[in-house]
Formats: sequence, C-alpha cells, structure tokens
Amino acid sequence: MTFQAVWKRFKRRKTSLIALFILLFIFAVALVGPFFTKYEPTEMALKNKYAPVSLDNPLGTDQLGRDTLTRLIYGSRVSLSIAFAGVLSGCFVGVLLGVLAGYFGSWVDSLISRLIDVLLAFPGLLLAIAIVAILGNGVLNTMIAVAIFCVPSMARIVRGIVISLKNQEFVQACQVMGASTGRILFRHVLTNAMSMIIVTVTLDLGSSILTASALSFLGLGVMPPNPEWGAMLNAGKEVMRSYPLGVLAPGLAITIVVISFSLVGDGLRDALDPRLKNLKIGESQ
Amino acid sequence: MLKYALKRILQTIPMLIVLSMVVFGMVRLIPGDPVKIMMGIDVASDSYEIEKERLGLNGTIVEQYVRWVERLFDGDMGTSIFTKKPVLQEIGNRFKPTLILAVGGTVLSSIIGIMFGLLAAIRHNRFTDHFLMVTSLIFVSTPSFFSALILILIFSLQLRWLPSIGLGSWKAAILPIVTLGLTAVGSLTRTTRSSMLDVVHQDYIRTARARGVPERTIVFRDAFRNALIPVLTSIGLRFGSLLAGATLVETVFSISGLGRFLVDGVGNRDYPVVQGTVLVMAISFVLVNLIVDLLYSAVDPRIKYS
Amino acid sequence: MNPLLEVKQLKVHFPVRLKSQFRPAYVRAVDGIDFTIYKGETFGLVGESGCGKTTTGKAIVKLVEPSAGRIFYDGKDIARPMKRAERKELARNVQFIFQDPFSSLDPRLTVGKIVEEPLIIHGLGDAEERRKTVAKLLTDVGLSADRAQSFPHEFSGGQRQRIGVARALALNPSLIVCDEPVSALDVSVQAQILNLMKTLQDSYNLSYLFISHNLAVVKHLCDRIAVMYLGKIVELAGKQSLFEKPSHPYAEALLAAIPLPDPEALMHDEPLEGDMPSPIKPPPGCPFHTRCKYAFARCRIDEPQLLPLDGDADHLVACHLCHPDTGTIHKIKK
Amino acid sequence: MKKAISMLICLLLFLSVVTIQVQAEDATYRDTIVFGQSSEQNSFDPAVNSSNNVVLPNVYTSLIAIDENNQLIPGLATEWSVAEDQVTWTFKLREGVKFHSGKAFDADDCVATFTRLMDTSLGLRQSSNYVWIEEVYAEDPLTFVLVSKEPYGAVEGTMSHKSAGIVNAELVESAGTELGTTPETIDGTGPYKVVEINPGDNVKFEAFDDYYGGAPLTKYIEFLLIPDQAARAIAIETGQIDIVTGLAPDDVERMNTDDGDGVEIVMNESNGIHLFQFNVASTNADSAMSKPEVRQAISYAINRDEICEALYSPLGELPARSLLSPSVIGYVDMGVIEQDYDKAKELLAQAGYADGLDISIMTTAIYNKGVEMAEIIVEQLKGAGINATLEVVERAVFIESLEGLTPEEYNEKYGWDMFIMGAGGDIDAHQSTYRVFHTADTGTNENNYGFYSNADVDKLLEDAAANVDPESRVEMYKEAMQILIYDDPIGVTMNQRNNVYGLSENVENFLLNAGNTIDWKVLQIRED
Amino acid sequence: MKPILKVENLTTSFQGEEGRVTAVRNLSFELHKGETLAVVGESGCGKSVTALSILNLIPNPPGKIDNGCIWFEDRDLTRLRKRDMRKVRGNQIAMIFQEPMTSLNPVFTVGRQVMDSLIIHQNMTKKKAHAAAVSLLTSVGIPEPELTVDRYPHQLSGGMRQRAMIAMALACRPDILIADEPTTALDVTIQAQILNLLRNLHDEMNMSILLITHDMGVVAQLADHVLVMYAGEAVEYRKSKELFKSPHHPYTEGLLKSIPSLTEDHLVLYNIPGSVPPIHAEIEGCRFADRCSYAQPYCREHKPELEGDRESKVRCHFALNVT
Repeated sequence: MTFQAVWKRFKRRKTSLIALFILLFIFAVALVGPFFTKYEPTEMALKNKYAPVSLDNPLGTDQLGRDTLTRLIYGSRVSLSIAFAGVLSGCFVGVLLGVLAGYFGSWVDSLISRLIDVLLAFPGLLLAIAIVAILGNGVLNTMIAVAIFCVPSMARIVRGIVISLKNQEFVQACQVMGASTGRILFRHVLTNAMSMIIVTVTLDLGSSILTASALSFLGLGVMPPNPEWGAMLNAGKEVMRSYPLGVLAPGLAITIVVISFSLVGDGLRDALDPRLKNLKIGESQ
Repeated sequence: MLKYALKRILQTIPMLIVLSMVVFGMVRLIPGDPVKIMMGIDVASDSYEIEKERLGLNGTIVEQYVRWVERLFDGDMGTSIFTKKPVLQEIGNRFKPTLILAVGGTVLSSIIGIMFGLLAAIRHNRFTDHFLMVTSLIFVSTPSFFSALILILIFSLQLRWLPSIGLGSWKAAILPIVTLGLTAVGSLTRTTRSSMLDVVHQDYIRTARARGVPERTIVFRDAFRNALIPVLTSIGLRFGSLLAGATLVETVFSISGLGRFLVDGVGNRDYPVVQGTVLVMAISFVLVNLIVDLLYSAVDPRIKYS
Repeated sequence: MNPLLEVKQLKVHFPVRLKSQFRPAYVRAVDGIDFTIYKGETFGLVGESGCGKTTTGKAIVKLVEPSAGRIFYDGKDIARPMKRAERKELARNVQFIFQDPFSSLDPRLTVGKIVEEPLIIHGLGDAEERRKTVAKLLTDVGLSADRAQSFPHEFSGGQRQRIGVARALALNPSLIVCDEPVSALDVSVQAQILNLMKTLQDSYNLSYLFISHNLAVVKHLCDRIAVMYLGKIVELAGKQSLFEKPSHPYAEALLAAIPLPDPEALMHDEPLEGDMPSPIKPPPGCPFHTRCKYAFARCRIDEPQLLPLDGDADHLVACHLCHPDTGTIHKIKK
Repeated sequence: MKKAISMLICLLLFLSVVTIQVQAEDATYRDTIVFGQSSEQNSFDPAVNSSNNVVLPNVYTSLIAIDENNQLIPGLATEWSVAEDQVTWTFKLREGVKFHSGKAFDADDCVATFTRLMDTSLGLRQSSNYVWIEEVYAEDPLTFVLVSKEPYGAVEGTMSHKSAGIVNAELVESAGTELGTTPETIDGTGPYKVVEINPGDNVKFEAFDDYYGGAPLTKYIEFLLIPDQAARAIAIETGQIDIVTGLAPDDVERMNTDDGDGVEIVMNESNGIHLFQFNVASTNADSAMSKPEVRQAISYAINRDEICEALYSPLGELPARSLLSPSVIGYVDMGVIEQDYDKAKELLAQAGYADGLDISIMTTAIYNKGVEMAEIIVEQLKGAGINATLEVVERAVFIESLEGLTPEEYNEKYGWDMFIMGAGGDIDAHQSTYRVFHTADTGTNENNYGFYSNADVDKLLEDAAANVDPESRVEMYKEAMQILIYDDPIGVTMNQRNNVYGLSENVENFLLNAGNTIDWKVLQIRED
Repeated sequence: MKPILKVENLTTSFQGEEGRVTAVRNLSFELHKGETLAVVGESGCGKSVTALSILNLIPNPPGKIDNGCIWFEDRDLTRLRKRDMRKVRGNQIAMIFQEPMTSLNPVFTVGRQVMDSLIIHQNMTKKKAHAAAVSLLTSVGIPEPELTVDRYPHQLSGGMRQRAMIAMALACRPDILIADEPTTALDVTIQAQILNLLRNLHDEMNMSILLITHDMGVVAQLADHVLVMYAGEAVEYRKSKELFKSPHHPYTEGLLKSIPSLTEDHLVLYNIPGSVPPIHAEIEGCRFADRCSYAQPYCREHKPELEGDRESKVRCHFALNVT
C-alpha cells in the first residue's frame, strides 16, 4: 500500500487528523521551542512568583518565579524523549521476541511465551515500579522501565500476527520456493506485520507517557529540577491552590498528548489496515 | 465444570512458580550486596553473617530459592528494614484498602464501560457514539493523579461534599474509587463497543433477525452474551491495572494501601517490602484472571466442554 | 513409465492440545498411504474435508513434517530433514499451487515481484533476464505482461490463481502439487483455469498431483485417482476404471452423492448416513465401517489392505467385500 | 449558574457556622481529636524512636519536663541535684505515679530504662546520647542516682529528652526487642495510652485517667498519617482533621489571610535550622572544598534573606543567626551573613578559582522546601561565578549516604560538594554540636556528615562539654560558632525553622514548647 | 394462479469505499405456492442480496433497498413497519443460511434457538416449545433429539448443524423457505443428505422454496423453476427441465457447458472468456456482451430487457434455441 493511499484514508478521520497536527506541533515545539524561549527552564525571578498569565509569562510563573511555559516546553523534550526512546527500544525487543516465538514455534515459542506471560502478570505500572526499584530513578532508568513495560504486550501482539501470517498461503508459498528464513521474515512477515506494529507503537507512546509521568509523580522517575511533566505536576501539587496552572498546565499537556497519540493510533489503524481492531490503550493506569 | 476449574487452577501453578522466581531474582538484580542493602543503616558489621543466614542468602542460588519458597509457605516474607515488622503482616494490614479500591474501581468501570459501550454500539456512528467514545478517551488519557487532584478541588474543597483523605467511610471511598474507575472506563467502553459491533455483524445475529426476534432481545440477549466474552478478558486485565494504578490514587488520597507501601518501600530501599508487595500484587492479578477464566465457561459453553 | 514421486507408508500426525487433557492427542491426518506418480501424468487425490489429502500434498513440498514413511522424488528420499541447499534443489523440481487465490499472494508486493521472487531466491538471471522471464510467464498463464506493476488486489479471483500458477512455473518444475486450485472459483472461471493447466502441462512437460474434493473436476483432469477417507487411501485406480467400476463402498457413495446438473437424473439412492469420524480417534478396523451399509463383523476389527481388484494391479481397493478371502485377521492393538 | 450554586452553598455553610457559634456559649467538647501527621512514628520505643517529638511524649514522660516557656520543670522527678564531685546526680522521684498497665512507678524503672540505653550492644538508635553515663542505681524506691563518667553539662537537657522517657522495667524484661511494637508492648507514664496501631495509616490513643498530672480532658486522640502536604492542608481546611503539622508556606499564608476557613495557624520557634553542609573531604576541583576561602565564598554568595522571603515568609522563618536555635542552652546570636558577590569573588580568586568553580549540590524533598531552596542556591551561586549542578535524591539515598562512609567511599559513590542538612538539635548546645561538629574518631561520616575537622573547634567543644558553669560554656560555644560559621565554615546556615500548626478554630488549650512538644493533657476541641 | 411472493423491480445498493454499488438491478420474479424456485449465478451476481432483501435483512447502512416492491399476501414487504416485518420473519417466511457454524448462536443450546420462533410467534410456553423442538429435531433426522436439544452448536457436526438450522426455520411451518446456499459449506455426502431432506420436507409440507445457489447440480436436483442472474440482473427465467435442456441465454449456456461432466469426457472444457464486470461498472448495452461469443456490435449499444411469457423469459437480443 502506498503512502498516498494511507494518507488518503487517514485524512478521512477528522479527529485523527487534528490529533496528528497537535502532535506535530508539540514535536516541533519540543525540537525548536527551546531556541525561542525567553527564559531558561531554571531561571528564577523570586520576586515574581505566582505571576498571573501575561504576555511575559503566558502561563504565569511558579513558586520560584520560573516561567511555566518555558518549563513546559523543555519538559516536552524530556517526556517525549523518554516515551520515544523507551517505546522504540522496548518495541524493538518486543517485535524480536514476538517474531522469534511466532515464527519458530516449539520450545522457542514456549520459552518466550512463558516469559511474556510472567511479564504480563505484572500490571503495567507495577512492572515499571519494580524496574525502577531495581535500577533507581533518573531519566535513563525511567526510559528502561518504559521500554520493558512495552516489551510483553508488543511481543504478544507480534507473535499473534506472525502465527497468523505464517499460516497464510503466501508465506507457505515462499517456503515452497526454498526461500531462506531471513527472507521470509523480513520481506514477507515483517512487512505485513508492520502496520500493526506502527499502530501499537503509536498507542504505546501514549501509555508510556502516562507511565513515565506516573513514576515521576510518585517520585520514582525523573526528579526535579528536570522539568518532566509528571515531576512538574508533582511539584505543582504542593502549591496548586496558590497557582493552579502549575498543576493544570502539565496535567493538560499529558492528557492532550496521550489523547492525540490514541487518536492518531486509531486513525493509523483504520488507514493502514481496517481489519485490525480492539487494540488496547491506556494500559498503564 | 469442577474438573475444568481444577485443571485451570493446576495450570496456573507453573505460572506462579516462574513468577516467584522472577520476584526472587529481583533482589539479586540490585547492584551491590543485598545483605548490606537489607541490613540497612544501623546493623553492626559482625552480624553480617548472621543476617545473611537470617535473610536466607547463604548457599547456592537454588538452595536460596528453595528456602525462600519454604519460608513463603510458612507465611514468612522477611522483615521490613524500615518498620522492622514481618512483611506479610504489614501487607495484611494494607491489603484491604487496595482491594476495596481495585474491586470498587473494577465494578464501577465495568458498569459504566459496558453501558457506554453498549450505547455506543447501538448508536453506531451517530452523535451518541462519538460523544461516548471521546468521553471515554478523555477518561483513559487523563492521568489519574491529575484527575484526582481536580476531583478533590471540586468535591472536597469547593463543594465540601466528600472527604479527601483516607478510606474510613463509604463517603471517603467515593472519590478514590471514581478516580480509579474512570481510568478503566475507556478501554472497557472500547472493548464492549467493538465486541458488540463485531457480534452484531455475525451470521447468527442475522439468523436471529430472520427468525423475527425483536431487536431489543437481539441486542441484550443474543448479541450481548457473545460480546461479553472479550469484555470479561478486558475486565480481568483492567483489574490488574487498577491494582497497580491504586498506587497513584492511594498517594493522592492518603490511603494506607499496598501501592503506597510499595512506593514507600522503593523510596526506603526496603527490598523485602518491595519483593513481598510485588509478589502479592502479581499473584492477586493472576488469581483474578483465573476467576475470569472460570467465569468464561459460565458465559461461553464452548469452553466448558471442549 | 518412470516413477517421478513415490510415497511409501506416509504418516502425518499433528499434536493437538485439548483443553480438557494435559497430554497432547494426535490428529492422524495422514495415516499410512502409498502411491506413485509417473512422469507426465496427473494424479488425482480426492476425498471430503478432513480426509488428509491436503496434508499429503503439503508433506511432499515439506510444508509439514511427515511423522513416518518415505517420499522419494526421482529416487531420492525427501521426507527426511534437509539442508537448505537440498531444500532449494527440491523447490526447483516440485512446486505448489494454493487453494485460496486471495491469501496466497503477498498483498504488499506487485505481481511482477511475486512471480520474480522464486527467480531471485534461486539466483536465476540478472534483473533484465528476470523481467523477461516474468513477462513470458505472465503471458503464458494468460495475463498481459504489462500488468506486472499491479498489486494482487487489483485482480479477480481467476486472474490471481493464474498469478499463482505463473509463480509455480517460474522455477520450471517437473511436478506441481495443486491443492484445490479451482475450488474457490466460480464455475466459468474454474473452467478457464482447468484448461490453462492442461495447456501448461503439455508446454512445460509437467506432472500434477491434483488435490480436490470435486470428483467431476478430478475426472476431467486426472489420469489416475486415489480416493482418501480418514487419512487412508481406500481406492486407487485409473480414471476410467474408477468411474465405471467404483468398488469401495465409500467411492461408490461419493460418486452417487454428486448432484448431476441434469433434472432428468435425480438422485434416487439413499445418501450415505452419518459423518466422518474424528481423525483424533479413528475407529478400529476399516475406517469406513461406521457409515458403510455393507459392513460386517470383520470390518469392525480388521483393517482392509489396499489390494488389486480382481487381479488388476492398476485398480487397488481396500475393502473386505472385494477381497473376501485375502489377508489374515490383524491383531488389534489395544 | 454554577457560581450561584457555590455561593449558595457557601452561604449555607456560613449560616451553619454562625449557628454553631451561638450554641458554643456553654461549650460541649468532642471526645476525639484527629491530628494529621506528615510522617509515621518509626517506633514506640523511646530508645529507638527518631521521629518527631509530637507523639512520643504523649505516651512516655521523662524525669524532667519542659514547659511552654522552654523552662525545665519537674517531670517524674520532683527535684534533682548534682553532688560536689560534679558527676553524681540524684533524682527524687514523684510518688504515686502509675504506668498505663497499672504498675506503680519507682526507681527500678529508671534504672532499667537507662541501663538499656547505656548498652550499646543492643543497637538502639538513641544509645549514642547516653555514652557519658558511668552507672545508674536506685538508692531507694523513690531515689534514683546517675553517675557520669566526667562532669557533663548537658545532663538536665538529656533527662528531658523524649528518648529518656521512662519505660516499665517489667516490660523491658518480658518484651525485649519487641518493646514498642504493639499496644501491649507499650507502657508509659504519659497522659495517653496507645490502643491501636495501624501502620501506614493511623495510631489511636485513649486518655490515661491515672496520669500523674491529672486526667486528660479529651478522651481520644487519633494520629492520622497524611504524607502529602497538599492533602494535609485540604484535610484541615475541610474539617476532616483538627490539628495538622508540616504545612506548606503557601497554605499557611492562605490560612492566615483567609478568615473564613476555620483554621488558625500557631507557630513558635523550633530548635532546628536548615543548612547546606560542605563535604570538606571532596576531591572535586583540586579539593576546592578543603579550602576555607572557597567555603566562605560560597557562604557570601548566598542571599539568605531572599531565600527566606521567597520560601518561608508565611511560616515566619528568618535566616538562622547561629548553628543553634535560640531556645538551645548555649545559644549566642552570631548575626547573618549578607550576600556579597565581590567578597565571594575575591575569596575565590584568593583560593585560585578566579575563573569560576564547578560544584555539585545534593538536596532532598524530606526537608520542607528543601528542593526549592537548593534550586535557588544554584541560581544565586551563578552570580559569584560558581556553577552548581543539582541532584535531588530520594529519602533512602539521603540516609544511605550518611551510613558511615569513609571520605573515599563517599566521594566515589556520591561525590557531592554540598548537601542539605538539619541542625540546631536538642535542648543543650552540647548535644547539638559535639556529635556532628567534632572530628570523628571513626573517620567516617556517621555523625560528622561532612568530614569536618578543626582542632580549635574540637578543643572548644570538649571543654564546654566538661564544664558545668553555664556562663563560661556560652563563651566557648560562641567561639566555636565563630569558627564554624565564619572562619572555617562547616556549611551555609539557612533558615531558623519554626514549628507550625494548623488548628481547627474549635481547638482549645494548644500549648507548645520549642522542642515541638505539645501539652496533651489540656488539649480540647469544642463540639461544632 | 396468484404467486405467493412477487418481487417487482427490486433494486438494492450498498455504499462502498468508491461510491454506491448496485448489487441488484430491477429484479422481478414470482414464486408460486409449493414451487421451488432456484436463483443461480456466480459470486457477486446479487442472488444472496435478493434473498436478504425479501426479509429486509440487508444491513443498513451500508445497504439499502432503493426501489421496488416485494408482494407477500397483498402486502409490500419493503414498506412494512419493523414490527409487522418481524411477524413475517421466521413465521411466514423463514430462512436458512450457508454457514451452519456461524449462523447458530454459539452460546445458546440448539433447542433454545429452535424454541425461539415458537415462543415469539406462537406464544408457546417454554415447556410446550421444548417438546415441539424435540419433535422438530426428529423430523429433520437428528439422532437422539432429546439429548441434542440441550446441546450447543459446536458440539454438532456440520451436517447436524444444518439440520438444526432447517428445524429452526421450519418451526412455524412457514409458507416460504428461503435457502441461501444451504449446502455449499458441506461435503458432498452430507450435501446429499441435506438435499434429500429438503426434498422430503418440501413434499411433506408443501411450502414454497426460494433456493439460492451457484451449483447447477443442486438446482437440477431441487428446482422447478430457475432464475439465472448475472451481474445483478436476471438474465433468464425458465422451467428447470427446459433450461438444462436448451438454455436461451448465452450466459446460461456457457455456465452449463463449463461444468466438468461426470458422465462424458471432454478434452477441453468450454469456458466463458473474461470475467464478470466490476459491480460498480455502468455498462450501456448488454452486461454480458464483453464475454459473449455471440455478441454483435448492437449488443454493446442497446440494453436488452427481460422478455418473454410467464413461463420463460430471457434478457438477450439474440436468444438461443428459441424456435
């Protein structure tokens, strides 16, 4: 299927289209925003704490007079890079495991499937907490937690697809032709599983942002003064009555990004392969 | 039926064994000497060996594991470094609030989710459908710790209707359960809706229509019963997320539950506590899914007999 | 005539895990069959769903592992585990045409790529040569060569099946296993494909193993035919002999059950009763005795052997009725 | 519309408050007071408990008590004196005192209590405060004698400490290490007895009617654990709890200005300060921290007024004027160092860091606004050309880092140049200084957290400890402070902390001393 | 004789990705009491849509009956209120489907599904309906009906399931039975059983059967009249015996000739060249012209109508075998 065809189908869902633009906007802000901000994320103006919304401080300032918009923009870098790095690496491992289990079957499948089962026995956030418990906090460890959090569900989904693809006659046709396993896997199985993988990655990005911010909120993930959204929310909570925007801004930022990822994921699913259904979202909570 | 139940229960045993191995391995994954970590701040160095034996950390890995499992069966999960009390006893004290939250959240989200999903499916592609789907998407995408704060601001502080801390009365349970429940509404709505849409396009629904069965009966009897099967799975999985998600709610609402115990344990580097809590939570999750599996056979006759 | 493919005592058993049992049970999909395909002939394998005909075909191209038995291609045993080079060697000689023209083509590749793929795998020719080969193959199966850039979903079912045939022909094999190649097609298109296959057989010097449930199609295309029931061959004969003188009660009933497209020739016989037993627990003795109206005591305990009918080595039947005095009572395994 | 509804609700609430006020003429009192706490008691064993001073004095009383004016007053001992030898202290015990269990209190209980504390092999957390005791014995059932190894200036202060709470001698025998874990193993002479402990949630107390100071006025007290600061504020404002500690400055400010909320703020000076201590043994930047000039420069680069104004003004907290609190015996006002970037730069240049200096600062959220404070410090240091990186750690890491590491271990594992710390300590200057400022015998940071070592300070602290003359002791501590704060700084003093309580306006007789001890006996809450 | 069912100018279309697609165009036919009418054609010709249109079971959206009337007992089924339509379904007009596995609700027992129509349409008590179900199952040749009545569909074999479907359809002794490819999913021997059963039941109950199938063999075995459809249109309507003997429409002829014969040998099978035009293609002239070996330029420009007498109609400018 060509890109144009996918795009044509994707465009039809207006909500997904809007969500895509929101995400692109946020990516752009995360990428180049820091070059345009008036302040540094840690720059304080103690005399100017709890400044109301103004031109100078479009979202006001926090309890140390730091510009919330600036922090939000820098925070988008942290939150998004945790989500992307974590999900992409986790999904890579997940896809690998899923393909191995699904394609080779027998004891490889049994082994990997048991591993997946065990990982799935830890509900999302619990797994992330357990991993952070072992590794300690910090941006890198949060990424690793997010990555491991993505592995089992991705592996299970991919395993299912691979098994069903393996029984498809076009894959069997390749076997009859004497094609090598690598060729079958990469040229036929993975390319056909790709749309599902892309959709899962998109939806996982949303839930990973939730998970990472939940960890930070619990004080187990990213620590202040790093302006990660969950950490900002945690810090803002203490002064939320004096400065509600300190909670509202990161809270809404998380919500909007997660919703957008969900909608884009839905849109992609419809556009890439209308037959795929019932993908789950928001696993982490 | 009983035989099937027994078999399913037996089948979870290997799962539990592997699970226990993973949890056991957790402490070994921690960089550094677990004994030193566990001994904490104020234990003299000469008691190192004694402590090592007390923690069951002498001998080979296999011996250690066997001993650990033996102690588990005796109800010994070790002693908390921080509170100096048996972990199992501490978990016992904190299990109830978390269970109330998780069960309450599951029940609430199931009721709302199934209702939303049914309604959305019936009104497929109409305003109600879109509205409900967007609403449930917002529910699932809003971090529970964020919505909890908002709910507290509105219902506790502004309106003074409901308490914002603890789980002491049924009134106090409302906000935490609602917060937690809402996070699961989204996925249950989706599952119910897509499962219903799936089912109503099945041939047997056409057959029922061809028999002249009233539409209402078709939706609520013929279709719903079939649609319930994936929904049940989803509820089982949701229970797990709620169990873990209760951590966030417990933190915001100052509830002394398992989740906060776990987070405190992580913060205090109280590894016996982390180990025990994770194990208990994971086992509860596995058991709930076992119950869900058994419930299947009540809904889907294909499972009972095949 | 030279035997091209010899199947000897082939068995394929699949483990299945039943929810109510811990130990896996086995589906005896193919349970000890023998047949030979000669060069240039079309050998038919007929039977109802679940009789093991497709599994037999897949075992020959190594899509399933045989549990026991031998398969000789050109005198070499191909049932044993193989190295990749041997596998490729086999692929150049034996190809497969699938039943479902929709799922047998990778939806993400162009038709040209699909037909070219076997050539790439086997390193045949450079890009330009391959392009030419593909064009010729497409023309040979009755498609326009300039459609190589189209995707499978742009074709009708019959055209897709032609693409499948072209792919199978790409390596210039001697034997093609055709697994129900026309059962998913409409009658008018089915006729096109059957004619095509006949034409190609001559021009490419092919032998076919033709698997089908449709006796009329088999009769049209095949030289010799084996009738399978519950993993076993119950009758094997030349086309004429089988259709004129079906000797196994199952073959007889199968033939009688086909509704003829002729209102004057209504079915009058009582149809065969009951269903085929489960291949997980096949009945002892003759597999057909549960439905056979002629069954007698011996049929329930003693399994009949596939033996020549009235001394005709080309017409084999496995039925006690046909061989009342042969064989000994086999001990029944508990 | 929505606004109208909430206005209406507010009006109704107001009316109900008014009616209550009217009824309150002849007040009736509730039988339970709920107290919202920020952290849990780690033990109900006085020898182990290291949590706040609020809860334990409710259960146990010591030989000497402290009143709300910070004066030492008779507790379980009615009078006490030191003999000529300056080491033998005799305590006359109060008659007719009973433990919660009903057992009568006598000198044997005192002996058992202190014998236990003196025994370092038991690994009791508070034992280090009692190593100066030579022996204890009961002269008669109502006379308890304590002999110190050398003359010791802080005997009275120590005897008033919560860790000196007297435990039942019989229970010491029978409970052993279990002491203080369950209501059955808790037996004191305080006004309230423990009836229920729900770890992580709450502790319930019931009035002890035979309390020697008279029966408490309120029947039950419940300590409710609310770890979250914002949640505590909301809980007191919505009337879910009656008394609360550990409020955030912002909440205090609002409660102080907002009169309709029904919350009163009570605060007094506590005996604690915040400081950022130096890791003198740091090997960063050519061991810059070992140079007094560098440390002085850092101290001069910080604007304490600005920090206190920005963070603590609602709590009424001002820059600390010493390393001790004014309430501590031995306190001298040492003034506040004003920010002076020029001086700081000059000092840095002297030390060879004219081009700037990179340091790392550790902080943790367990101190009220500890993270924010460090964040501001980082910004302020920039003005003196010091580039600081901040590391915020969890409570556990903070505690682990103080576990008795050698300088080498510490620098390898953590490598912080400055870290947040609390100081100011206990009732007597000795307890607040010697353990933490004197050169450590062990060479580790078990007590002397920043590996600080100054021979003059050591000498002064030793002399002051052995001196029982209050006047000359104060002089010695003043001299020590001059070195510790100005000449060879041990750290950067920050704010003098206050105890801050939020009270429901129905609470009466809330009496508090600087040691953060509440007079529980008289506390009452009106019915509303 | 008045037909029991009369379809007039039925046009049904679906909303597809590329726009509206007309599946059935202007279809008219009559079904008489006691008659078996077969609607044959290849996949996509609109035969199943016709069957579903009669009972108004076209999924809407995307499908919709655009035009036409379906007369049954002087009522136009396309204009019936939903409630009245429900009273017809399963009661006067019943239907059986191709896939007995998927057409039965997996979570209810066979008996319960058989009883359903009895309870709905005849207000039977559960007990009476249960007894009726058992006798129905007996009448369709299900062994051990007392036990089977309490079994679930997945516990039955394909043939038994189709029998159960038939029992369900016949529960209220309908006037018309619509059988949509009733044997396609079954093996030959089972198909023979079901055909036999249908024939016997038809004789017994004297109902009208509308048989939808693509299998000319099945048509020959059961039908009195045949309606051949091609690309959404009826192209020929004849008595079964006549049609097989001398088809009038070139398509019918081609269809019959392309079936491999069991009784004769051919070296080469006759085949209709090309393939069915895409369903959304608008064709000016005869829709079969492109594949027709008799086609003239005239055929491509002028659309033929379905013409002829009551017993025999054909849509061809140059009908074959017409004397």
